[in-house]
Amino acid sequence: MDSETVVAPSAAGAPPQHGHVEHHFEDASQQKDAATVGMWVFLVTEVMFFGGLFLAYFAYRQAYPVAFASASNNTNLLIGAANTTVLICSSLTMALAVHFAAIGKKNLIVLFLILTLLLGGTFLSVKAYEYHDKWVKHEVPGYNFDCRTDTGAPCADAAHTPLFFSLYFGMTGLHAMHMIVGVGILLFLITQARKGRYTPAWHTPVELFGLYWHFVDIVWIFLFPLLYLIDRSAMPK
Amino acid sequence: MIAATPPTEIKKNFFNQKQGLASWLLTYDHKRIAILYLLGVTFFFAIGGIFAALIRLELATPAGDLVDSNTYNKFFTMHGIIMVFLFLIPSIPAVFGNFLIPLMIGAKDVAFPRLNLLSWYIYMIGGLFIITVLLMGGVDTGWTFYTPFSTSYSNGYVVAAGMGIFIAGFSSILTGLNFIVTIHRMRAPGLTWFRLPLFIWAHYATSMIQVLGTPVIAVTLFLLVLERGLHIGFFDPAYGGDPVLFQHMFWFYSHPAVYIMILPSMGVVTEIITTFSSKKPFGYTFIAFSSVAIAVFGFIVWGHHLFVSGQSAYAGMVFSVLSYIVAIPSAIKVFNWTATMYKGAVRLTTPMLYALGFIGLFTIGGLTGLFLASLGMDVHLTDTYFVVAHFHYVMVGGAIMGFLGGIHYWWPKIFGKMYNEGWSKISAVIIFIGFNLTFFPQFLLGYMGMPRRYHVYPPEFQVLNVLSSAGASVLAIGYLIPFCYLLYSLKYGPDAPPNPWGATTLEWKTQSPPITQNFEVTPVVTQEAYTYTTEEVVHVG
Amino acid sequence: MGEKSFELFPVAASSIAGHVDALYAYLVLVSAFFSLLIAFCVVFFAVKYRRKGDELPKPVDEHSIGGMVLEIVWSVIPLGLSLVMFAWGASIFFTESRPPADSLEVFVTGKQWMWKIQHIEGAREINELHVPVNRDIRLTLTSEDVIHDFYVPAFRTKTDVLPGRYTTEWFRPTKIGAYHLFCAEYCGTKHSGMVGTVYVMNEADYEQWLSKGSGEGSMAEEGQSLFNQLGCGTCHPSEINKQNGRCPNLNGLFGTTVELNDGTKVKADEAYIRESVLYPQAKIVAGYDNIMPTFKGLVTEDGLLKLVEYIRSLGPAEGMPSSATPVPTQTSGPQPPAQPTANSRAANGRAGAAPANRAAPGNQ
Amino acid sequence: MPNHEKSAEHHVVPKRIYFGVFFALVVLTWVTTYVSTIDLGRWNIFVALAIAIFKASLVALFFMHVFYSARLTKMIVTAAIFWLTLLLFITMADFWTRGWMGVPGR
Repeated sequence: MDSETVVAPSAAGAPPQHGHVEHHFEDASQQKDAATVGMWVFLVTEVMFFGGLFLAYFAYRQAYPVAFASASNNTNLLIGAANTTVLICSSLTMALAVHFAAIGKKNLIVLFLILTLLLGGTFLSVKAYEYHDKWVKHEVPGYNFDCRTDTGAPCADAAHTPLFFSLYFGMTGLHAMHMIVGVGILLFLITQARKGRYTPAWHTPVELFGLYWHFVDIVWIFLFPLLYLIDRSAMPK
Repeated sequence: MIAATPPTEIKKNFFNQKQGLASWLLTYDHKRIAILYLLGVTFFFAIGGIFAALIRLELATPAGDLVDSNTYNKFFTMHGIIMVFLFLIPSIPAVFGNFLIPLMIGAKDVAFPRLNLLSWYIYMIGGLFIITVLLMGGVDTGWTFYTPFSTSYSNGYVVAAGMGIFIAGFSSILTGLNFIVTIHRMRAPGLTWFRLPLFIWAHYATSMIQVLGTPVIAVTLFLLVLERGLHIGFFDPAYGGDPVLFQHMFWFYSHPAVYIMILPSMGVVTEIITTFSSKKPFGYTFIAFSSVAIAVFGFIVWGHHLFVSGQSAYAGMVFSVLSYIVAIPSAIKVFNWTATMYKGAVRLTTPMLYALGFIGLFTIGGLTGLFLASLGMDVHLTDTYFVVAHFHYVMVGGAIMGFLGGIHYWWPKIFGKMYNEGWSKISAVIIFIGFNLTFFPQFLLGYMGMPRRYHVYPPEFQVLNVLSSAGASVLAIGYLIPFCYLLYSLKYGPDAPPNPWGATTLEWKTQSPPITQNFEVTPVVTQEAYTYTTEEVVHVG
Repeated sequence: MGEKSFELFPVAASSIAGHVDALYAYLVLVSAFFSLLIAFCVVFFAVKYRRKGDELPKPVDEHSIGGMVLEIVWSVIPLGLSLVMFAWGASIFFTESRPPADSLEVFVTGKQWMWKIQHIEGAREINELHVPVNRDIRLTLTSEDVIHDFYVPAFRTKTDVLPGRYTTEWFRPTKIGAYHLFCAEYCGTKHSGMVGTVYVMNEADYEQWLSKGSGEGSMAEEGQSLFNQLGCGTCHPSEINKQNGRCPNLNGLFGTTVELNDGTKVKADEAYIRESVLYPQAKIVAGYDNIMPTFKGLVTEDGLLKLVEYIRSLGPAEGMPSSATPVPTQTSGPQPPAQPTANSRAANGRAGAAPANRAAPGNQ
Repeated sequence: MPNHEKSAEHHVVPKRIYFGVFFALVVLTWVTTYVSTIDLGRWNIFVALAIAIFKASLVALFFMHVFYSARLTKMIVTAAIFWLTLLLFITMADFWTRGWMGVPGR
């Protein structure tokens, strides 16, 4: 179902024999260039994939601003902001892992990949807590859905709030699935890095995975304001 | 009629360099993967064709006397899904693109051979889903899956069909990604962008659409499946969801998808016309850039499918004028092909017949598109048989004529055998006549007002429908003949020389069929494409 | 329509049909010209420049035969011709999009697989639409389930019928007769059975048909009784200009601009009334509290149209004067509608004539 | 193979740039969170999106090295943004202009 499951082989995919140039490439530089361009083109498809969801979000927000504002108020601002920070930290550790791969510090690659893994895991755990919270509060569309404010009153324009929560789960769910795939690839990279497979001359998998991880971060950078922040203040209290 | 090289000892080629089923199913060779795709698309074309035959059979009479309405609806839905997603979209890119792009750019393979094989498996898994749906009882939404019918009212296997298309979509994305990287990074020394064959330009443009558009249909179907499977609402009017939003998202991909089908075909036709006119294509840069222009403009016209659907009238106006702008690059191509023949040395071989047939049918298909882009006209014509006729002229008259032209043009290169020119010319003519007989009456039906997807229709439409059904049977015969003589040629056909047509592109500079590595020595390109010299002249046609 | 078994061109029976046919003629001419031009060139070149022997053609210098000029010519001429198509089509479309002010109102509800039609005076029909000739007819359409499309080929017009929304279609029939009505948007199993007949009658026949009509009262009257039945009047004051402080006064509302409590303004049109009944919290009028309960599930689409019509009848004078249209008052009683003059196919799906449709207004 | 233009992939970005970007991202996250509690009326969404776009640009340019990358990479990124804009804006043009005509459904 998720696109990465399909493409993971390419992400992790560069040559199995490390630094070896495959038969159909002229040289290592061509091989690395091809892998990098391939990864970027793949990220373009990801942009368009999430683009469809963003489109649905904007269209319905335009149509039902009251419902979106009131439903958005039911998300936990503090948790959202904290989790955003966690993800930004993981982006930093990932960038540093790539950095140390490029200058050949084996132990530091492993360290920062593990840190990235832990931060990603933290993000996912918090997300799971939020989902559970929504389930308990009957905020899952289609399953005893009932949007209520903190005071127990029905949300404003409650009839249209399922659209917001459908999009909330659709967007964050797809994002989380990308994270889960990322965590899987991270585990693989860590075992490889421990064996010292990545050298300044050849560390394409780490580099390409970094692109993927940062992309997932960028998606969240947009999801956070759209789902948690917008029109929070505009709600009549 | 063929001055083939005298038979010598069996040469090494990509067929015989490795043997056994496993060597095929685990191959990373782009040429073998192309042949795997050829088997796949031919299989699905046959299935889709059977449904087409059943549809035309039912419509021979105004009453619903062959099957009931529910079954009929499943027929046209399965016909549409299989033909669009499992035949037309992969057909030329995955078969000829795969086989020829590395050969034409002097590379040993595509950039990501493993990914290429994976694409084929993904395609087959997606196809398997669709076949499963078929065996379980089908789906009745139409290939367009409009909500809320598909999400809340259909009694077919919408989730499984949606999943099948979703999966097959990733095959298309990966193929496009592979080609883009290959064309950017794998060209032979000296092969600059403006020395590339126009086939490559067409495939580059196609790949852009595959990469940029397909993810949007994927996410749209993903939401559709979630809504139907988990009852959470994205498009459901009960929650205030907007069915028109679904249509926007659907057509954002599905309109450019038409160009996924037709652009590669245009690439094939360009190659054929230049070869059989023995002349450089007229306006190389215009043909090249018009491919890219079609790919870009193709993305901003989708709203012309929504003129009567509740879209705002102002949006409709913008989409209408943009639709006319995308017509111009297509017109440029047609004029340039025609001008290529001017003062050429024209040989009416079978591929050339298909290419000329393509020009005729695509011209009609494109011009009738102008009718549908005109707002006031479209209000009357949309959702009628006029639309059905129009897109069959483009997709069958265009894409399939290009596919068949390509088969006949590159058959000697792919399989190293020559086929029977007499039979192939007869079948080309039969297909052309049968096609027009099938689909031209549908233009008239459409203007008369016969809506599409009608199982039962008023009796005054019968005469034209009978004509159309009769044409379909001629067309079916036309499609069956090539099966026979092409298969025959595999065993009994004379061996093909490396360059039977006197063509100039790189794939003809290696043996037929090529060796696994494509070229003994990586070719170095020193001149523009399509420089015809006398040593290339071969006595054929 | 049915007498002839074979025809090649549809009858033109509306004021717009002639314009559409003229545009069609232009498009056919342009297409035929270019198709024949290309076909001629292809065949002519194929014969004239047939390859003889091994001679290769001399390379043609594109510049010497004005390659660039040619490219520009064959880009610009088609572009010009197409922009004419665009402008012509757009002007027809905008005419089709703006119903004339004094149109006769008809309300259409599509459901799988039938058309339910209500006339403003109260007559109701299924899969049939009776209209007078040479009057502008404005349809307001909605669907109870999936997307349908109201298509009358003889009028050259169609519009999608969407669930949860109103769409509009108008035409002015110019020729007396019976014409096909098709559902043009695929809507499920019996899509091809969702057909009917539009009867265009002269004014006298039409009034006679109306007088034999089966309606209880006008749509506005039925809307009013539904309004009272649902208890709307207990809060929304019914006397003009009276305010009770809890609910907005609906007199003189229709067509005006309403200010909402978040400061935005919205026009009180059909869609607004519909939304306010079903989703009262979505738009709250400035100065009022969010106290109205939803009537979703309590009112059918037919009933909603009646409520809308009732509120429209309370509307300001500049609104649609449809309710002021001079039409004879309805006689009540379950009489069959005018005898069909159509052939048997028109009866396809005509499961219940008007009497069968005499459900209680609104809720059922 | 003509295009072995030495892409700047081997360019090693100094660590302080990473830390600077990181610091900016964290600060902006809390700024946008704080701003969301102030009612700016219709500007709420624009401010939030402007900050998000700025943050995303930082990630793309420095963490993802687009700033130091080959022209082709920049073109690909531009194409993604361009097509996303097409999808969002052209579709929204429909939603924005509905009701302009004052005729339901037009």
